[in-house]
Amino acid sequence: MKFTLVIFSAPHSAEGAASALRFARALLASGHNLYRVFFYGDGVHNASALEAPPQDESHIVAGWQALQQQHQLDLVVCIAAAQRRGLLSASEAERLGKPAANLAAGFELAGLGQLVDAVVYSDRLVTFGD
Amino acid sequence: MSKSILALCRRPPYGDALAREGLEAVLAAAAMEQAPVLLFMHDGVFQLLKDQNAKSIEQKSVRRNLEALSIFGIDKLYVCQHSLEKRNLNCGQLRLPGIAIELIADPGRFIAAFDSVLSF
Amino acid sequence: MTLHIVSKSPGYSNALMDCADSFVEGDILLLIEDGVYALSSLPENIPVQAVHYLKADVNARGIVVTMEYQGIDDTRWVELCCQQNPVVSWFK
Amino acid sequence: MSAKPRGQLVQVMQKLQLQNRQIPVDKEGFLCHLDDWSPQVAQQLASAEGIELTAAHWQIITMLRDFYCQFELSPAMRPLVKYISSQLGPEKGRSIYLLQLFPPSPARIASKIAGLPKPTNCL
Repeated sequence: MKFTLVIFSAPHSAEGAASALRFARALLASGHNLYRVFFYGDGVHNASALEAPPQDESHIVAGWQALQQQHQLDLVVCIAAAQRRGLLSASEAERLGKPAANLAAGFELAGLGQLVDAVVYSDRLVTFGD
Repeated sequence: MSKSILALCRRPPYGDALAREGLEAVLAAAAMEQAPVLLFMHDGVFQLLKDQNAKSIEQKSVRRNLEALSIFGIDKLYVCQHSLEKRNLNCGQLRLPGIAIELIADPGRFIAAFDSVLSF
Repeated sequence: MTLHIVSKSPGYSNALMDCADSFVEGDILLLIEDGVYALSSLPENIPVQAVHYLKADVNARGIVVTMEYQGIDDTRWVELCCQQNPVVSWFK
Repeated sequence: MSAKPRGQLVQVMQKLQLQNRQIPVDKEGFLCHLDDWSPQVAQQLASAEGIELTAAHWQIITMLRDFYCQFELSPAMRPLVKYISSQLGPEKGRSIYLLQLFPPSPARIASKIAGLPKPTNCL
């Protein structure tokens, strides 16, 4: 089956981001298709290249990146939610005249149309709240 | 491909950013001709209250955005009757121009009829 | 029928009660994260056999489950999502 | 990562030159402060887009400002067309009509000239 996950929770703030990552691993291991992961609201912080947790804590951003590499996942961060919260790609930082960019590799910024498309083209939609 | 999509709106309008961001997702979907059905439940019913003056807390009005729904092709909203009664509210306090409000007494059966549910 | 996923404890939020108001026969309830704290006090209209919980979240918290609820792993969680539709998350 | 020099914390701006004052706009030419808008400012914003404002343009600009005042939203193309159609009739409520007035992206260009916030590149 084709799944889309929508993630509202920031890593290290609530358990939702960690649950979503585990769920994503489990569904891929079961042979299902992960059509898209859409990060919205505070969930955009899952894509921060600047998160630096201590070595003995979970590294959620790295977890998504590893999964993305392994399965060529479509990890999409809502551009409007990201701009509000200071999560920018190099080109967005340039466009908006901001001093730095911090979008982690493996993620891309896109509009809410990508959420709508994912809802329409997936068999299952699972939301992870904060 | 056409899918029935429900947006379940449970957040109060200003204390929680997901109320506004949920609404933005609804408007984006509607602009792409994939308008979801909206069900307001729990504190989400407060989004609909008339006479919101969000300027007093330096925010934009959620109610004003909701008033645009009919221009985005959404001319009907659903509100959980129980949630409304529990908050001592009535439909008259929520009425939006050009938009019908239908009360839902059995949200379980209502929700189960959709292909996808977005929780906001 | 619907799969309801509740991720907050009843002491923190109304998520479980809202879910219970929207629960119909044939639906399944899955408690995850802090939702597992509800295992000791579930609403009466949710039948025992409909209640599932993530074993990982229960074990992490040192909770002892006394009723005949179904403890599941992530793989079974995925299966439940395939078996039921829609999947509705109740958080906050 | 593309870190720019530290200390460059002020948003990069350009200025719109009016007779007696300068109006800051962002890199894409949107007003930095919505309160700066005036019909004279609109003229300047339009000429930066290579558009000479006629009565037909002003009719749409007024509609957009009404829309924003009423709904606190910068409309996307489809709702804009529907709104114009409901207010000015189906002849003007067509994307081709708006495209002729505000090329190449009517919702965006007209919002800019009308002094609305930059649409949040939704789609």
